[in-house]
Amino acid sequence: MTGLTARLTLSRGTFTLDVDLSVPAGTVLAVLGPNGAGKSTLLDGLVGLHRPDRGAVVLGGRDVTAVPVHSRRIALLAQDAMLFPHLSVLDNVAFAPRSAGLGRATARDRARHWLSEVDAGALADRGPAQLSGGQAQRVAVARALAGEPELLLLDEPLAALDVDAARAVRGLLRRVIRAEDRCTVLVTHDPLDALTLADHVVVLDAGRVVERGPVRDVLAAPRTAFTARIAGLNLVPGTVTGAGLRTGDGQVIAGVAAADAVAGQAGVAVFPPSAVAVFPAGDPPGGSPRNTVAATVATLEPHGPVIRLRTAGSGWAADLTPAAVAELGLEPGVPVRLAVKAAAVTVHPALD
Amino acid sequence: MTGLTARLTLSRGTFTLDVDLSVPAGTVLAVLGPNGAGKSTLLDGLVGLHRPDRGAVVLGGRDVTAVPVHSRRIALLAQDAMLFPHLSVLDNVAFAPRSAGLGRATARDRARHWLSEVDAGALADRGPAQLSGGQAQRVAVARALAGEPELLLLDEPLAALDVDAARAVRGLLRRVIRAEDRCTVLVTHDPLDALTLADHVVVLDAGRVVERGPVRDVLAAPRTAFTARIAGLNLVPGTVTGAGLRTGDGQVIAGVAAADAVAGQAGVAVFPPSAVAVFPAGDPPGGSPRNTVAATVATLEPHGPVIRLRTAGSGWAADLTPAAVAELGLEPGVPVRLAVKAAAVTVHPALD
Amino acid sequence: SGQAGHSTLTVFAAASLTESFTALEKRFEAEHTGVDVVFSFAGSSQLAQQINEGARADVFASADEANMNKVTAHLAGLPAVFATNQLTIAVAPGNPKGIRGLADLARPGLAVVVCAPQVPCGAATRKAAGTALKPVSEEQDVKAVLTKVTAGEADAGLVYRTDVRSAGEKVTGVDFPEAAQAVNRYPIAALAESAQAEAARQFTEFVLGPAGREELTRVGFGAP
Amino acid sequence: MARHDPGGIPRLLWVPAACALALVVLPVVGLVLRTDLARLPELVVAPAALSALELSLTTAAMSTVTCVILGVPLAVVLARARGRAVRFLRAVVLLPLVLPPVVGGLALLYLLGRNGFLGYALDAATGVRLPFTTAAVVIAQTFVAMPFLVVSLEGALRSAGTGYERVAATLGARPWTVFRRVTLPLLLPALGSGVVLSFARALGEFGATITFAGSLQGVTRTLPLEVYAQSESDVDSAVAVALLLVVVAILVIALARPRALEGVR
Amino acid sequence: MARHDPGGIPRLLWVPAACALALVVLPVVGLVLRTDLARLPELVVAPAALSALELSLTTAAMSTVTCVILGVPLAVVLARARGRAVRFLRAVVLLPLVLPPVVGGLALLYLLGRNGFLGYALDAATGVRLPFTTAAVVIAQTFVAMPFLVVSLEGALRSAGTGYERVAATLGARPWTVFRRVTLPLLLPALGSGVVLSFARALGEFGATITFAGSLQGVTRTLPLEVYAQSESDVDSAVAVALLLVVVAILVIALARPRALEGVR
Ligand SMILES: Nc1ncnc2c1ncn2[C@@H]1O[C@H](COP(=O)(O)OP(=O)(O)OP(=O)(O)O)[C@@H](O)[C@H]1O
Ligand SMILES: Nc1ncnc2c1ncn2[C@@H]1O[C@H](COP(=O)(O)OP(=O)(O)OP(=O)(O)O)[C@@H](O)[C@H]1O
Ligand SMILES: [Mg+2]
Ligand SMILES: [Mg+2]
Repeated sequence: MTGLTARLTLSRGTFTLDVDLSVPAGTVLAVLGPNGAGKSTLLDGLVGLHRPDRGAVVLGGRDVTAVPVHSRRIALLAQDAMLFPHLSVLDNVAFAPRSAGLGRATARDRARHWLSEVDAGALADRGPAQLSGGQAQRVAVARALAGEPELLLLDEPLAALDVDAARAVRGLLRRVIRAEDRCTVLVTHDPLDALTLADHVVVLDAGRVVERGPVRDVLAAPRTAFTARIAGLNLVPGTVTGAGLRTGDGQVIAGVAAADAVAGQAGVAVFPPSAVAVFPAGDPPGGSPRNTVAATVATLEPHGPVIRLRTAGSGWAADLTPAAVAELGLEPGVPVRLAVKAAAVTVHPALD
Repeated sequence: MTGLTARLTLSRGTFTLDVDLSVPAGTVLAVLGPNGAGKSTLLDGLVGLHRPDRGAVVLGGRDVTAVPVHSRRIALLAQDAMLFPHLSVLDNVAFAPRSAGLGRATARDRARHWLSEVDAGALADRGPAQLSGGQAQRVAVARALAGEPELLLLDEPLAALDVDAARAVRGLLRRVIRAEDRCTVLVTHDPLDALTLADHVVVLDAGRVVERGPVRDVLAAPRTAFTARIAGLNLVPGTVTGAGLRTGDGQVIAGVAAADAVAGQAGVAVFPPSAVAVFPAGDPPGGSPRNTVAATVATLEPHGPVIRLRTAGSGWAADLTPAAVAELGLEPGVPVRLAVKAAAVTVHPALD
Repeated sequence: SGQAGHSTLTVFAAASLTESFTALEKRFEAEHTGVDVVFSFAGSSQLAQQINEGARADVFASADEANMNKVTAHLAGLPAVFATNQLTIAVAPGNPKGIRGLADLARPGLAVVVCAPQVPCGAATRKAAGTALKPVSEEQDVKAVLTKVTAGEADAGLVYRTDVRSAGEKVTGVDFPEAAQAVNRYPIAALAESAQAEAARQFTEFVLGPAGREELTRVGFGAP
Repeated sequence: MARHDPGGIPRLLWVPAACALALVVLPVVGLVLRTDLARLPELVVAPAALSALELSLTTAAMSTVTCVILGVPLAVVLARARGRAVRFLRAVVLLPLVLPPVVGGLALLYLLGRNGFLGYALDAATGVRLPFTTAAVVIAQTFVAMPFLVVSLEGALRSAGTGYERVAATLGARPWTVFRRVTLPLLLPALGSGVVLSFARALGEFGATITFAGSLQGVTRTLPLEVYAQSESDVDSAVAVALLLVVVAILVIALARPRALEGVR
Repeated sequence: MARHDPGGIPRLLWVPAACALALVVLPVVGLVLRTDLARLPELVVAPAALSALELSLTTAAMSTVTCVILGVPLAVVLARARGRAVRFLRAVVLLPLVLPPVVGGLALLYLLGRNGFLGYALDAATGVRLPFTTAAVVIAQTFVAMPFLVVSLEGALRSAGTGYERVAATLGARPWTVFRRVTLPLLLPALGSGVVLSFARALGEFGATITFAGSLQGVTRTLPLEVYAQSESDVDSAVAVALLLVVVAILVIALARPRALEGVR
């Protein structure tokens, strides 16, 4: 199989990481998990900075477990930017191309390209000490990408970035990490990053995988408390249209397209359960909520301070206050009409 | 005046920071701004790590402009955790109390207290090299707080934290940064942090203040594109109740109380414009949206892919797709009825 | 014999006297109980320098008269010559190169080392051999010359008889007549500042006397 | 920690490293081979050798301590202070490094001898005369050894930068606390090297000592001076004594360089 | 950058720093005061002094280069390699530091002399004889000076840690590239110190040189040897020549230690 397959057992002091995972070529695996779960340790193990006690890392068919770090063709963007203090920003980014044997001029050209991709072209001649935190982070992203590795390991690449920069880098990553023969492992704390960038997700806790699967399945129906706290979104796959998204069975969901969603391509409509209004079955109310759908209450379960209502039919979840549940007399089997404002629905490009 | 008043002009290379600000004792000032705007440089200038070209820093009536860093009673939590590599986690946190002259045992007790406040009590005996990124960040927060300074400067204290840790530290900060005679400057990229932790906000861009004022005013009605992109929330002040919030004029807004909102105390209901549904004026629709209010369209302006509608009467903003605006025939002067689901409204404790 | 109680007699002596004076010390202390003789061995010029800079010494034994003359102001009396030394040619044991005298040293391919003209042994060499020699090295002291010969690095070196004696079987000495023109004289004198004038006088006489003669001869010094 | 070497040491470096090691080790091996090891015990227990050894160890230890007490502050000042004067002083500190030791001893004698301006004052005021005392040995050794400590520490201080010191200041640590609790601990590995360098230099000191302090058995005749004295009569036994010096030095350094000095990370 | 000192240097440190500076500077000042400066020009242009100066500068420069070429790799190996053998080697490198220079010269003679096992082989194979040549001076200086470079670099390498080297490896740099583009540049300040130390030590080298290489004007008589020879006959002129050495050394170091070596941050 091309792509990455890894089985790793390794320990740091009293902490033990025991993980197996596989990332098919051309796909992205998101890694979620609380602080100290072992996400960075996992990346260290994959790139070869930590020697596993047991296990194997197979990349593109090669067993690289015993291969030295520099010949693995794996780039690691660590949590700490660690730009070389003695090299200019440009030469930091040109480092990997140079190491791959490119000439100075070619490598610098390539570095300039990647710098402009992260909107840091103007910083090329600065020293790393002359950058702000977010600027350094962007340069570090460019440096990791410039090596054009087979496997890309990204440890919270969007931390420290402002909204605009985060959006730009997210767009960049979406473009580059799906290269034909590349696979990517992306550590993040933001479920939306997992959703928009990754195909599969594993959730780590205390060094073990506690949940895994296609991103949408895991985020829509989290099975662990941690994932539930950060996720639990309504996700509707379909095809992007000018005004939103058309599902497989022809239903149209009005929504706001994300900047990188292209009409005609696969997409996913995302909206939180808190945005779903519930009405008694019958005529749709004649207001701005453009998406209404008939459904039947399937389950009702407390979810923190609210009640999460799952429906049969649409499969959407809605969060309601206990007062609303009581007033509407909601219980399993009751037919209802669900409504979501188009402005509350974002349509992201889908990954398959 | 007690609290902080500062006027600073300083330069780093080609970058110039020119800022004046004041933070009354007992209050928190949030600093927002894109990467490279000068936020960290501002904190460096306040703490004394950067010599201003011109200007003065007055803290609690003392002019500390010429006072050495260590006697300013200003603690800085920098963007980079920078834990002392040769000291245990406990001794890192005990560093400031020890420097203030406390004995080893007392200082360690205090350090243990602060460590447990950030949920890092179990890490006390570790070395900094044995921490994960988020753990190190939490320890750095504890270290800055343990000095019990007069002015607390926090540079993105919640970056790198997972959801649970972020919530815990946010709660901790809310408790400690409002001490009687302390004032705080908080750099963040998250408007919700500004909202829940700060009284006032300044928005920096390219080294200059481009917007300033009470947090709620700025976030509700941003005047610059940058702030608008990250903010633009509906904020309704009032008193926290069991089921939501009661406004000054007796209106009740149903909502979900945040974990730290206490009934009977001041609070603010927060909901995004995208959660506000617009119906033709008349009877409220009989569904789950528990908050409905009659209003009149005041302005309609494009806001990215959606149209932001501001109303006279309630003052709420609603985001609608152009299709919805057309269908409902909305234009200034048209009476409407606005609805927001209670589950989409969060009630946060207010700061005044 | 010496006074009751203990006193320390400090003797500044040229480094080349190390072996003979150390032997003399035992005999002197046996005869003069209560006197502890301590030596400071260094180059004569260094010792002269130190005396001029206020070193507390009781006796000075120099390897040449020039250095003794530098400290005239500090002497208790006139210096007396107690030993002489003569140059000789040190060669590998058994003299494999068949060196008979100074003339042989000019043979091509022969590595010869001598002392630099600034140091006493070099001055003596100049006096005895003129400038005819083409040495591969002009050493800073005579021991360095000897070392080059014992190490086999040099085929011949001009050193003192005492040096050949102390090297034992590792070198053979070849005497040459011109050496008589450059006899090196060792003067000794008590110092004026001495707190043990009596013991200092006694030690000086001991060195000049039969015991001194015996030990000095044993290591190869000539009579004054 | 089970940290991998990230690829390890370049192969190309092993060749010059091996040459360097050979240059250092082979001569010593040759020396040992040529030494009559059977005579070693006898030479080593000779009272002269023993007393010289003891004196050498004591004085070298004392001067190393002095080097640390005086040299560490000087290194900090040179590395952290600013201005032209400092750049000039940085060069001045190198003086004893280049001064031939004998001349260095002479300089000390001119300064602290009976006729020297400081020595004269000292004598007149307290009756103390430094030259030809054990104190003189320590002074001479400190004079030649301190620059090694200062220069190596200064380089390390400069590489380390001031990041942690700045953090400490923001936590309210006054300069002395910063120095004691941050600068110094982070400097330990470099201080280890510096101490080794200056101890070794002090232990091997010859020229300045013999000039300034003389060569009095039990008072100022350290082991290198004893080696010199021995070499006058018997080179072989001098070599043997020198080897004793080497062995002792290596032992002392190996024992006195605890792991704490080897690195904090 | 207009960075503040975070509080500056603790006052308490100025006192010992000043003492240290006094210890270094005062003797030299005393020396200068006692020197007949009027005679200086005459002594300095003496052909013997000039040729010795030239020889000293050339040989010291050459041996410093050799020290760098051989010593940097050795320091890297000692700092980065693991295992017991390395811990042992770390102590072995200190040998020339403690060996009295004369004995060190003897050791070289025993190894590379006509009868030494390497010298014999060299002679037989190529007809080259090292002793009494300028090459011998360079070897002797390298032997005594290299440990200074190695020890100071090793400490710096250990303080610096391997963080950036690990990053470089993840970017695909093979060990040699890591060494050349990361380890070495980051080591520059420490290398600066190390080069100064070893250059100074080589320039002042006396004992090993005279023992191994001898002393012949223009070939092997370096300035320290010239000073020593002068001091036998005329101390004052010896001191003057020594001062010449000092001035030249300071100049060379000041000029050859570009700002690049002073720090990269
Ligand atoms: N030497 C050690 N001894 C004991 N535990 C260690 C040691 N080194 C690391 N750990 C622990 O290993 C765990 C995994 O750390 P890691 O950096 O992989 O976490 P992470 O998932 O990346 O967390 P974060 O989100 O905070 O970056 C942490 O709990 C950390 O405390
Ligand atoms: N030596 C220098 N020369 C030129 N510009 C510099 C220099 N040092 C810093 N800067 C610039 O100063 C600006 C302010 O940096 P600062 O670290 O204060 O930004 P920030 O607001 O904290 O950003 P971030 O959110 O990324 O942390 C940045 O644009 C940075 O590039
Ligand atoms: Mg991590
Ligand atoms: Mg910043």
